[in-house]
Amino acid sequence: MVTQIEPYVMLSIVLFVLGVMGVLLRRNAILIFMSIELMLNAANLSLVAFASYWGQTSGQIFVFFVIAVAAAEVAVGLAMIVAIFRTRQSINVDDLHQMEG
Amino acid sequence: MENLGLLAPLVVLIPSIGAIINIFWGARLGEKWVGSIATIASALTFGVVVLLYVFMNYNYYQGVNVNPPVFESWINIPSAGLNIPWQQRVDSLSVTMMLIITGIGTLIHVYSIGYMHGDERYHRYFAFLNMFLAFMLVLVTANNYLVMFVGWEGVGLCSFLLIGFWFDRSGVAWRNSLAARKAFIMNRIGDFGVIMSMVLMFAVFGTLTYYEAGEVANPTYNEHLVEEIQHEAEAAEADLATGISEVTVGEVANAGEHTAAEPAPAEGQHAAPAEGEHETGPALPATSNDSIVYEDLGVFSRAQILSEQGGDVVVGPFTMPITTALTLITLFLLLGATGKSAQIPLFTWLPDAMAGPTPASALIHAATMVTAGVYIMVRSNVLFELTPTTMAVVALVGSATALVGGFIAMGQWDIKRVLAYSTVSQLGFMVAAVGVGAFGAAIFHLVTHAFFKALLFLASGSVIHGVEHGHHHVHEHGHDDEHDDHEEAFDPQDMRNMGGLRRRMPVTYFVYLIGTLALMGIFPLAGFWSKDEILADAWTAGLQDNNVIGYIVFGLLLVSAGFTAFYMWRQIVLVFHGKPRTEAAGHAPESAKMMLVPMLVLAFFSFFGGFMNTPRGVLGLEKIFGPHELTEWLESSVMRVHAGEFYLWIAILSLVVAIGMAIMANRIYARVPVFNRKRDPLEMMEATQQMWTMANARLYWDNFYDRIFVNPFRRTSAWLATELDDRFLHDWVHNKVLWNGFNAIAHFLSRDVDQKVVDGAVNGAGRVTRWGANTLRRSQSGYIRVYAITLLFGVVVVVLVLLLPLLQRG
Amino acid sequence: MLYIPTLEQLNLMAALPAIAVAAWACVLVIVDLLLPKSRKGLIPWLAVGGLVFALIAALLTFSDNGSAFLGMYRADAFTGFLNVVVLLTAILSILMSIRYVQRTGIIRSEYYILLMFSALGMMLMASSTDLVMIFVALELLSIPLYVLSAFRSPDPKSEEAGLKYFLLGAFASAFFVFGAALVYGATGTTQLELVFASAGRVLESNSPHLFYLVAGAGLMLVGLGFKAAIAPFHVWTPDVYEGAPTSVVAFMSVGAKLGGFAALMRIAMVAMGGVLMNDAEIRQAWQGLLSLLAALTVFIGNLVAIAQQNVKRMLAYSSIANAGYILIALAAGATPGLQDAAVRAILVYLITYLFTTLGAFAVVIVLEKDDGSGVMLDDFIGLGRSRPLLAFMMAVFMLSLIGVPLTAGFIGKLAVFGVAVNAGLIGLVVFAVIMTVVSAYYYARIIVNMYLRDGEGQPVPEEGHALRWATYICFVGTLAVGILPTLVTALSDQVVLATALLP
Amino acid sequence: MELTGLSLATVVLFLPMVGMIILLFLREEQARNIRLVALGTSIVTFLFSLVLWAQFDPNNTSLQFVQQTPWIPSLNISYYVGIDGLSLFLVILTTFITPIAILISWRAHVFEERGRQKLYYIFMLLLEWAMIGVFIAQDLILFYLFWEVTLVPMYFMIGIWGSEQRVYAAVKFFLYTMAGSLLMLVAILYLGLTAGTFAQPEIVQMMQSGQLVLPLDGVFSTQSLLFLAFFIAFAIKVPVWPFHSWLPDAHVQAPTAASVILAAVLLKMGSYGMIRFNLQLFPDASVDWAPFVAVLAVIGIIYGAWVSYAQTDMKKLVAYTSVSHMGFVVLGIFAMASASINGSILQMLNHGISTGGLFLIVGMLYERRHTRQMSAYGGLWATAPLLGGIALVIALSSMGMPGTNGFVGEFTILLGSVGSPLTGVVFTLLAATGVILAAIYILAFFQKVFMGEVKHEENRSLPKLHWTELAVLVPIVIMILWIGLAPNTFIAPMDPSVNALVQEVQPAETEIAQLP
Repeated sequence: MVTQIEPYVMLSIVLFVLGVMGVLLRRNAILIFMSIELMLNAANLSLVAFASYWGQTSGQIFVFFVIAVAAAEVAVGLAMIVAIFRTRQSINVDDLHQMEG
Repeated sequence: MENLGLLAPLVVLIPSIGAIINIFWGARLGEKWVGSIATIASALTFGVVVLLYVFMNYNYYQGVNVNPPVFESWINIPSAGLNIPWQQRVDSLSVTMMLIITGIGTLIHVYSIGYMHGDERYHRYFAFLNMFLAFMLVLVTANNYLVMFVGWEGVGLCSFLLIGFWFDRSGVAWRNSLAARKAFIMNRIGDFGVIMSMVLMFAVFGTLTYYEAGEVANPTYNEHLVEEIQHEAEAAEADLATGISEVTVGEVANAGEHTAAEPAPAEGQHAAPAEGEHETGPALPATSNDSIVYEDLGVFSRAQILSEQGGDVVVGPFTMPITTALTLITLFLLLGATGKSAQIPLFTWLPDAMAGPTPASALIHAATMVTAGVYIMVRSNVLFELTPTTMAVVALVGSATALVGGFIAMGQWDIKRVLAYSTVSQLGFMVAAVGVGAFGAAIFHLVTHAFFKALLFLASGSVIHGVEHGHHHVHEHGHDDEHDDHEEAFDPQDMRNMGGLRRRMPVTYFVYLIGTLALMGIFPLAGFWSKDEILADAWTAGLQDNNVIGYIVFGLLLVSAGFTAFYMWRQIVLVFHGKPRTEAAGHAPESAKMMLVPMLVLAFFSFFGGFMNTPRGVLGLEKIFGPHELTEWLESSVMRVHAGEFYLWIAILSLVVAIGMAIMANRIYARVPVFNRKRDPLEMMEATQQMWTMANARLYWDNFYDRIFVNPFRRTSAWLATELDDRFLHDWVHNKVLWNGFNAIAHFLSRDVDQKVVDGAVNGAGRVTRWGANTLRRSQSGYIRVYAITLLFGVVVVVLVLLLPLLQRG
Repeated sequence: MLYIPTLEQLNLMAALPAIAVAAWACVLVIVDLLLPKSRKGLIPWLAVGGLVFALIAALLTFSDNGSAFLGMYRADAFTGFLNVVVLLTAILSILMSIRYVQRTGIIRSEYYILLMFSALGMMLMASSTDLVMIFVALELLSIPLYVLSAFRSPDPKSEEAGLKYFLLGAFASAFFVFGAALVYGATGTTQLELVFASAGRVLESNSPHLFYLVAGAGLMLVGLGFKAAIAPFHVWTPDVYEGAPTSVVAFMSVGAKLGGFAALMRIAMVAMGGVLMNDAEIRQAWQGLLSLLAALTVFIGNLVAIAQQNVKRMLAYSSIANAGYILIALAAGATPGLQDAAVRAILVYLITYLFTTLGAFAVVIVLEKDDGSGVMLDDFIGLGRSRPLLAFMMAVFMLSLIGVPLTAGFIGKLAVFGVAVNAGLIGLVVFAVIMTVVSAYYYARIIVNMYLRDGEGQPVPEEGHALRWATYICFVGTLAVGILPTLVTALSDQVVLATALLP
Repeated sequence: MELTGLSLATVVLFLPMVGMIILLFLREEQARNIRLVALGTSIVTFLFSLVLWAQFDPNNTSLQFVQQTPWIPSLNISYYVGIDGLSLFLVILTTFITPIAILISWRAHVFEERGRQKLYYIFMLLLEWAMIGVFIAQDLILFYLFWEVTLVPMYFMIGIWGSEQRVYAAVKFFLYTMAGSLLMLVAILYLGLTAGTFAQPEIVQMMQSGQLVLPLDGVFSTQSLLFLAFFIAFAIKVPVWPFHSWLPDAHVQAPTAASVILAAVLLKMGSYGMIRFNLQLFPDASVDWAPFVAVLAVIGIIYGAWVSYAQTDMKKLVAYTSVSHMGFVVLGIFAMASASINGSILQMLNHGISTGGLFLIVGMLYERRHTRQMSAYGGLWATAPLLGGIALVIALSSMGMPGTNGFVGEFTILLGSVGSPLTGVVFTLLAATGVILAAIYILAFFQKVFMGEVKHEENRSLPKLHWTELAVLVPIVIMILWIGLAPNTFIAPMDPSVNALVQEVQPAETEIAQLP
């Protein structure tokens, strides 16, 4: 049982921020997507830690759902990235600015 | 017979019907019918007025209020205490005015049938003329200021319509319609004064009615009336009614026989009504207003009561002494009168108004409408008497106008224009009379002036008519080829184109001469008596009340009288004496009978009209005509009227001045048989040249107005419209600032902020991050990342705002 | 110990509409496989049939009060109302899509099935009372929409829209999850009612729990605000609206917003309710934040819309602006005693928004050419002549968006402004009203083009019956709600969200 | 009417709707039937409104023909209509002007070019419906509803059938009014929610009984702000200077019938609103703001008249005269004396009739010559005597000639304002100069168009007045003379209501100097 929760939270925040920065700085769609996964996992980490802190399972159940949903997202996301790569021969998100204004 | 007063609504109704018939069906009826209908309407009205006059005698000169059988109330706002009925007041003042209006009106109708013959809008002319009568009668019969104002503006409208009657006559169309418009606008300035006067009056007194039912205008008058009636009822038992049906304007004097001081003369017609109706007739009028409560009194009695009490009145947010309020009211009323009666500063419209048909000028712009201002001041005599300040202003305005009008008239070439300025001048006499408190003299002069000025205008119309016909005659016979050249320039009203008409138009000459002499004030014609009374009253005012204004007025009026004689004789000489200066004048025919008869009737009255108010002590004339008949007849309705003194020296002085000036004019103009057609002898003399130029240029009065008022008004108007409203408010404030600014912000936000600023923020934030993460090379921002950082920015804001209170708490 | 709940405990009947949609969507997946190619045209109608069934079920169970799935799913008037709205949206969207997806060549049966799943996600957003459920519902709502946005592949715009939406959506979801984790950490529960109940304890304890709770709520607000297109989380909207197939945009503009706000209301009124009611400072901060976001959203949405030439994009900004108006009511809901009034106002606003926006998009769909062009402002010129009825309906939709009385939009604005005025947010309302005048300008431009500008209208392809009737329904709905608002308020007045929790 | 459970007011309100629905089922090609249905509907509405007048009890100062049924019960908003002396004649004005506007449209040239008659007449009836609604609505929200709805048909009528710059004018009209009215909506919401009801009479009652207190201590206090929110909305509509910028555009660009309705009725909605809402709901704030408003009104009177003199475009000229005339109305309202408010209401009718008439005249000239420039005319009184004569009567009424309607209104306004402690002699004096200025611009107009020589040959053979044109002008002339000569017909029913209003607003402050 976790009694000292703050370190876990700090860690997950650090991971989360790293993920955010990845999203902001990366140009490759796949890497951006991976950064998002990192953010999700940061959340997962804190969920698990909190579940342990409260001595419950609902947090862990949450984590399962997050993982499952992330998998679904991966499926959709990768399919989309592949489709775009087919039309543009690039998965650089900076090339995606056909619409503006 | 005591119910004759109920006929009063007819005097408005009959001419209205005439006007309506002619407006709607006149075009189909043909000249004969149109002229007859209008004239009959006018004559019928005159008949009704005569009946009203009879009624006055039966009613012991006691005024009555008449309500129309239907349609009684006009404006009635109970919660504001405003109740304006369509009520008429039949009393000696209004009956006097009505007699003048309908009497002269009928004559002018007859004259017009001949004068307007062949005009394409014949029916319109007569409709307007009838309409004018209706409105003028509304004006004089009204029993409150507001109904009076209906007539007041109505006659202004008719004046507008008749001045602009030839609004499309080729060549002068614009000038004519401009003159009409000018007249209306000038009058409107006066009307503004009347409106202000009325609203103030209502705010101070709470009513606009002259006299409520049962109220007497002049209590002192009635007191001796009562005694007298009793006295006479005993004395004149055997006398039967005789001469009533013969009563005409000229014999007004006969009906007013009631002065206690004088023994009743033999005829004693006055007794007839008294005798017949005494027992069964109406109870004698109340002899004073004491028993009536304040709320049931008219505006004049209320003014007297309030003014006796003194103290302050509350008008809206202001509190002022009653005299101040009264002064304001009367000054505004004076403004109205100056508009309608063509006084300084609003007189410049009247000369221009001569653009209308001459008979209309005679009726409207000489005899009746222009005297409305004098009428209303006499009607309001109680108010004016209570405010010395206004009285002084009135006197000065009147005498100055008399002087200015007379002066300008000396330098005019246009026959009608001379008469127009003469009218201005004579109206000045009347106004000055009001100013010195000579209300009776003002009305006296109003009446006599109506006779001789109408006569002069009609005669001048006859002259113009003749010259025009002569011109056509010449043109048809085509004497020489030059005619085509000056065809356009020929002006039948220009006195330089006349001369020698005495022989061609003898009747016209005769009546013109009578009119002229009357206007000059030559004994014993009408003008002499009325003008003399004004002068005498002015002198009396100065003498008795130690009022310096009286002397000033006297002096100015005396000079004006001299001017009058000068310009009138100049006109006689230029028009009728000497030899014809143009072929047109040489071929001018005498006018038709239709036109001559009315002139002769007027000539009669111009000659004898003065005897209706003969002063005492002049060759015993008062024994024949009765002394101060008009004044005493007016006494029943005009509280402040009083019989004037007669000063022999003043009469002689004014006669000398008039005759002297006439002789001088004769010397100047008759000595030069055929003078230069373009220039006046005075203009050619060094000494008088400047003066003449001034007079000819009308003292530059119109130019002055153009420069001070008209042009600035136009310019401001244009500036307001184009610069302020259009360029500034419409284009700049609205289109530029609001509209474009709005669009600009939208585009700025859309293109610059939403993209570039966010971009810039991203770049800035990116720079920080890059520095931290040492990833400088990836500086290009892509759009998804722009969006992501915006999102992140939002997250930071959200979390910070939410956590702020917690952080503060520590 | 293994706990297996009985069927009675699951209380499936309470969740009948949602279950019906879910089951029917699964069935359709199979049916789609079995149907021959020539008969695939049946799929949309089958989908509509299922949704209509669910709609009837939702209406019948409207006033039921109960919970299913052990308290994870709550069936109350709130749920019922939103179910009706979602199902109406889905039905209308499908009707609008049928012809459109055929002629633009994006016909694939999955289209309708995805749409149904997304609708299911929206319904669950409204009914979930557990953070886990909300998250799942959120993803169930979003993922089909990501796919649908890119459905016109290989059209680069559509693909770009899909990827943008996907990446940013996932990014936002991550915030939501992290927020949910923090809330869970603060309270030890994911059940919203229990979060509400633990407010007192959290406030009293001098631990960082309050931080977690408040920050978590903020992060969840971000995740849901993204879906609802609240500024500054709106950035994806214009691009996605422009690029995605119009029929999808129509569905998304209403549905996603609705889902986002549904969950937001639950979280704001229920989960955060406890804290807000008990701590004035936090409440002020919360209300201030929501007001700020509302003002920003209304401002950006309306002002930027002016500069748009593309009507889809303009409607995108309009949808942002509308999110702002709803947010005003949500901000007002932070005032004690006004929670339910705010919720009702939002619900009324949502239904007025549904008819108006779907109607406007329906007209855009009619005008859109097969290659996706034909949606610029100038393409509306002359519509009043070439298609008078269509133009008239579009005019009514625009007037409704402006908020002219007798149209639904007025009732919505009235409700929202009313509750905000009641809450004392006068300044915000005045600002929003000024922005409404601004909005009149760009909405009126469409009317101007349709009626007032000279020019011959372009030939407009004949829309199918389904689309026409969908437009009619929206039109009638817009006017009916505008004239007889009781139709809606009778339902919305039954909604009790926050006060139900009070002792 | 009791049998059906509908009050007569409701019947009058919804009659135009009936016509609208019939029109919806007619086809565009049935132009004749469309016109007949529209005219018939409006005439029937007019007749019913006369029944309204006949059954109106002038001594009853409270609302009559009341109908109240809940509309949005959750917010206490109801369909609440009723008529009192303040609104009776505005309803009748609306129903009187609409048939005229419809009839004058029958032969309008613009349809040959732009068509869509059916839509036009539908908008016409919709407009009538909304205008009647504005005048009879007693619920604030209901009032707002009708208020906004009037915008829509007018917007389209200007925008579709207007002149060259119609789009600009239409949008401007729409946005200006919208901008003002939305602030009013906020105020309405605040007031209604504070009071717990949106019914205007109930709110007034609550305030009189002290149940509802709107604090007033300075410009930014509640009541003052509420007053301003309402006032600005109304001021834009009236329009009070300097909010008039939209008016000339809208008038000039609008088709004749729309100009007529705009001038005759739509502007009155603003001044009516000032009486019904500003004065009744915020009496104290009204008193405080009255001098300020009076200044604007007086500026409007002079400014409008002055600017209109410089116009060369006839419609623009008439448009600016509206600014001047409505200045009188506003001055009368905020003088808050019973004479002046009576005068203001009367002047609303007068302005509707006279300015409507002027627009009709201008429209007829435009139909004949297709130009609004005065320089294109001249001397028409000779070539078209009947038109000239009628134009003269209408012009005189517009400049306030006694005997015509214009004078009665202006005079009573001035009469009230001079005795009112809120305005007084100075304001009255300045306002009265409007009388002079009115003569200047109207006569300039009349002279330029109808007098002088005929300069253009086209003007020599102008088509005679068609019977439809005569049929619209004759009622106008009759009304001008009727109100001018017997205004009591109109004052008597409104005076008790006005008096009650004045008593509420300003008890015992306007007194005529009495004997000590």
